[in-house]
Amino acid sequence: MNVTIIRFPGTNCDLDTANAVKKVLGIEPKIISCKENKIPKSDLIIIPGGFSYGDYLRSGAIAAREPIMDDLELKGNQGVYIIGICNGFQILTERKLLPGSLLKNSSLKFISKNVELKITRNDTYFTSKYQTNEIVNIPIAHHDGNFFADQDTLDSIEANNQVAFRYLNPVNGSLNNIAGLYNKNLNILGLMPHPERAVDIRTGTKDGSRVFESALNFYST
Amino acid sequence: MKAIVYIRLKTEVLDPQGQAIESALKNLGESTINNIRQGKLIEMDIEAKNIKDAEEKIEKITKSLLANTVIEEYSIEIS
Amino acid sequence: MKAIVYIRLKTEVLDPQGQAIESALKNLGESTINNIRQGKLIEMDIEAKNIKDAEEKIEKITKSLLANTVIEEYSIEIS
Amino acid sequence: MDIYESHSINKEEKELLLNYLGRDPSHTEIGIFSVMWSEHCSYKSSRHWLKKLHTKGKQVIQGPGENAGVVDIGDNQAIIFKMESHNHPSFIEPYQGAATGVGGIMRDVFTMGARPIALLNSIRFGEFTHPKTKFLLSGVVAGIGGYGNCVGIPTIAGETGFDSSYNGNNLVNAMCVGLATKDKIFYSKASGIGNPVVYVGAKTGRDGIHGATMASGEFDDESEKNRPTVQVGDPYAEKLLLEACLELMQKDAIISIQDMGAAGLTSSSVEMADKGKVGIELNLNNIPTRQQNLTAYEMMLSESQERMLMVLKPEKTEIAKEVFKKWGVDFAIVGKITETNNIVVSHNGIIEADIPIKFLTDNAPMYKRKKINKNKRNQKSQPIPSIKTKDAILKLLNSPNLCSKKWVWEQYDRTIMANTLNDAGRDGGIVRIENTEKAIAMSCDVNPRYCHADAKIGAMQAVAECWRNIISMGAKPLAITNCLNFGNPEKPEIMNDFVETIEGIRDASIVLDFPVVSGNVSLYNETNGVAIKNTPTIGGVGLIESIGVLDNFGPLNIGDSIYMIGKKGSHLSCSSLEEVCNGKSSINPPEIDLNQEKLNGTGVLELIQERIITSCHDISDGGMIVAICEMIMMDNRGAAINIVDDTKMIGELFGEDQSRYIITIPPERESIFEKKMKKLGVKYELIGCITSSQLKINDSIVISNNEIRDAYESLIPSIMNNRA
Ligand SMILES: Nc1ncnc2c1ncn2[C@@H]1O[C@H](COP(=O)(O)OP(=O)(O)O)[C@@H](O)[C@H]1O
Ligand SMILES: [Mg+2]
Repeated sequence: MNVTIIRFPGTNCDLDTANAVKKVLGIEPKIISCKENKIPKSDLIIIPGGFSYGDYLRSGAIAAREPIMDDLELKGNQGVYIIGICNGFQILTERKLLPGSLLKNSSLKFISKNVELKITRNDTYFTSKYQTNEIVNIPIAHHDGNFFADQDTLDSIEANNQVAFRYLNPVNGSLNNIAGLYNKNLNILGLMPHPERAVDIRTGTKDGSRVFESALNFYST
Repeated sequence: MKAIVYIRLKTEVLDPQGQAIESALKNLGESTINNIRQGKLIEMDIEAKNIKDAEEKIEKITKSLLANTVIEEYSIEIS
Repeated sequence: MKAIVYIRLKTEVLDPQGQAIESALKNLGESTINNIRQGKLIEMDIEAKNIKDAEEKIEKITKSLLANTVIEEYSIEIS
Repeated sequence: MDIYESHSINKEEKELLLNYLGRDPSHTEIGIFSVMWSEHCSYKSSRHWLKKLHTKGKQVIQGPGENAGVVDIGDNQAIIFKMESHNHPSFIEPYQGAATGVGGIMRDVFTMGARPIALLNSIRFGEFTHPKTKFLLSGVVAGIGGYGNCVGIPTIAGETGFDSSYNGNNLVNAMCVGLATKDKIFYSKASGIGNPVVYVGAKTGRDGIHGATMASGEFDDESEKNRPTVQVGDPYAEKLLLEACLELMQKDAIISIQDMGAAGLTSSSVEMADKGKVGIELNLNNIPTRQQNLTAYEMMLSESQERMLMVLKPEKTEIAKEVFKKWGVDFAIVGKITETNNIVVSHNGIIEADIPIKFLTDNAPMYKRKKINKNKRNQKSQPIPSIKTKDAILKLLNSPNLCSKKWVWEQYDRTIMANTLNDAGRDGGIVRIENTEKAIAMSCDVNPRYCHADAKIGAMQAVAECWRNIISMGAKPLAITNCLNFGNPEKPEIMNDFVETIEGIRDASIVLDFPVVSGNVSLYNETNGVAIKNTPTIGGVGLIESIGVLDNFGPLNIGDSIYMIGKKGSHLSCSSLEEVCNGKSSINPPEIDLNQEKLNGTGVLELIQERIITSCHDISDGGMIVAICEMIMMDNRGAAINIVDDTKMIGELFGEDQSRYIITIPPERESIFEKKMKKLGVKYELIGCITSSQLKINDSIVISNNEIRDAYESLIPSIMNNRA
């Protein structure tokens, strides 16, 4: 399985994500710079967390307009699997590969803590190793994770069953407690929590591993 | 030429910053101020043949980068 | 009445946001735009007897809360 | 006011300067002298005394004098760390002041070749009720988080305190800890005549050219707004600078490297040249600038952030340039190393400054200021008002200094890098070293109440508390950094306290083998003649050789016995109880026996390493009962405590006697434990056991978990959420 991680200037979870992939899947992912023209052939592409371009203007806005994102969009449309974590999620919404937008947390403060999440469905590429309705514990660390979409968009997200994770309790003002989201085709996932920081019980929780294991599971079967 | 782009959250988008300012003012005893909303302004120098040309250019970069039209609306001023 | 407070960083204060936007535009091939600076605007409804009264009130809350006069300057518009 | 005075150069210093030069200095030269001879750069009041610190040990690779201290952690790895104050800037502009404080200390660490792995901070504000406190607290916390979170370094521990003495001077002390390869450490000593001097990082603007060092007749024509004294931090630029520097450090191109901190280009170039006993020549026309028409004076004094100066191997300049280009960071050759022993600055073809370096460094003024020992001790302790024990416990937990600081640390990214092993709210922070079994434990500590009462004892206690916190996490304490925050050193009683503080730190670090490897001094923390309480913040690091020992260590198990290590509590004067109940505290802190401290701590560490005990917490502010409450709240458990002699209850619960810990042990290991403690000669006492919920003392006092939690957690949110 080929995993590619895209690094933008200001990305800071690239190494953590690579380590998690290595630890959980035993696969050496490829980290590429957003200045490359093309994304190598990949089974899974990850846009990791961080502050791409300082998160200036709006989180993820500048990164979403990088030329490499044309190739990502193309691959996304072809069905390649893509995960955007935290800033990666913001980049994907700014690129409109996922609906809605991530506003400032309603507290207006950065929030760093472990949160409980509910797995909405386990029939996707990213969640087959979880149970539907299972509650898991994964850290968040963001300033702009307050999911917003207009009513029509929100209705269609719900109607299409595109919500991947919901916060069990409200944390940042997200509509419908949305913590993670699929595109309509279910090959693109964006999520605010950091599964790559939850792959070793010594750091508090291992509940994030299964995002990666699910992907591998799908690949090998 | 100078250009300013004013960017505001769409009315239906909640503005927690505006709300926070409003409640801070209420705490300070200021109750005659309401409906506070916070937006951005982006100023720049632009080289262009004429105002129209400049306007077009600014419109283009605003749509493609400066504003996120899912949540924001904008207006442009050139001088 | 409606009031808008425009808040800008003082000219010589570093504006990392403006810089980042400028270099993003350069990367997108837009080289005729320079000296980008980002500021804020805060809009509100205000009840006041007259414009002067409103202006005084806004000035007061701007100084005490809305603007950080150590690094920012502001202007007020009432309509 | 003449130009010297306006640059804070006093009459004697002016004479000295003129004598050295034998001519009138240029304006730029006056600027250079003023910053290099400032307290901040020259340590003129403290230099003499700092030499007395204990700085040696077999773990020490580099003590004070470099950008940061370096300790050995085996396997060709080293930990590089330092703490620095940014008090004044954060009082003027809390967000940016705190943010740039974090940025500055990070550069001190990565300039030596270390990748930062953790941040800590010690922050202090005025009374809770003071009108500025909320504003300062929220700005400082957002600024610390805003910078560290963006660069991507976890902020894992610290302390937050409140006291009226900080009403006019809040403190922001930031600490950074980095990991380096032992044989790839970079120093600031310049060498190689003719080698290029290279500037990298953000462009230079007029930031931070301080009013006090510049106001003068000829400069008044520029308007005030052109001279922002506040630097704005750009953590994004820092992240790129960090990655670019670390990448270049792999390429054997750097001879010496130094961040531009206080006094920017001036102090970095002077220090590099001074260390190498060489001269340096700068051509300011090559400095990347943000604005046009910066004068030589402005460029030399600018404190724009996110910049570094390096001396490179000439043949590697192109390689270096490529690295910085790749990361989008400015790179400019701005001068060269010379054999003159002078700093020579030219701009537009004019020599703006030409000064023998030693005049700015070794020969800078140094004062052995007058000190008077005003013995404040031995005031009678005040009677503790009669208050029900239960109310006292809840009142303490709900007091500004002892309450939960969750509101603060939830704004700091603590999990980035995915190596943080314990969550905030414990004794300090622990991060694992990637790809090893090792971990580093860290803590920052000081109790200004004790330091105010007795500078020397307070300083010893600060070192000891830090040591204890590191032990409580299962780590072997290695070394410390410090930030000595004091009032005006020209006041003899403050100078006296400063000197006693140094003696206290020295004594404690000798006995505990906990040497000082870096630090910082911040004086003149005074407003309208009111000085802050002495605040010598101590930041320590310790090593956990094998994280396996922590596997069943930490969370409380129901049924485990609770023991106290050390002697029974009784010392109530100068305690939190006194302060919280009486509104003030007496000037009589608990004594500390450093040898006892060492014995108890070493014993506890063995208990953890041999996996005999299941959890540990040190006893500090608030005494034994506060420590127990903190432990049970963390894991949502209860405790049943027995105090045999009811009449001694208050002293045992709230006494702040030193060198003590609370530990828990499964009953079946009690006998091994007791045998071990007897053999070591460590005092201990069984005080109760862990239960499923509520705190019970002698069956007569019962406090529910909700009451405890509410008291502990509600205070800061209730005040802070009440604002924009
Ligand atoms: N400014 C801060 N930054 C990070 N963590 C903090 C801060 N203030 C307090 N904490 C955390 O809160 C906990 C309690 O702090 P404190 O009472 O000072 O601990 P102790 O008395 O054990 O040294 C510790 O885990 C500490 O790291
Ligand atoms: Mg402690």
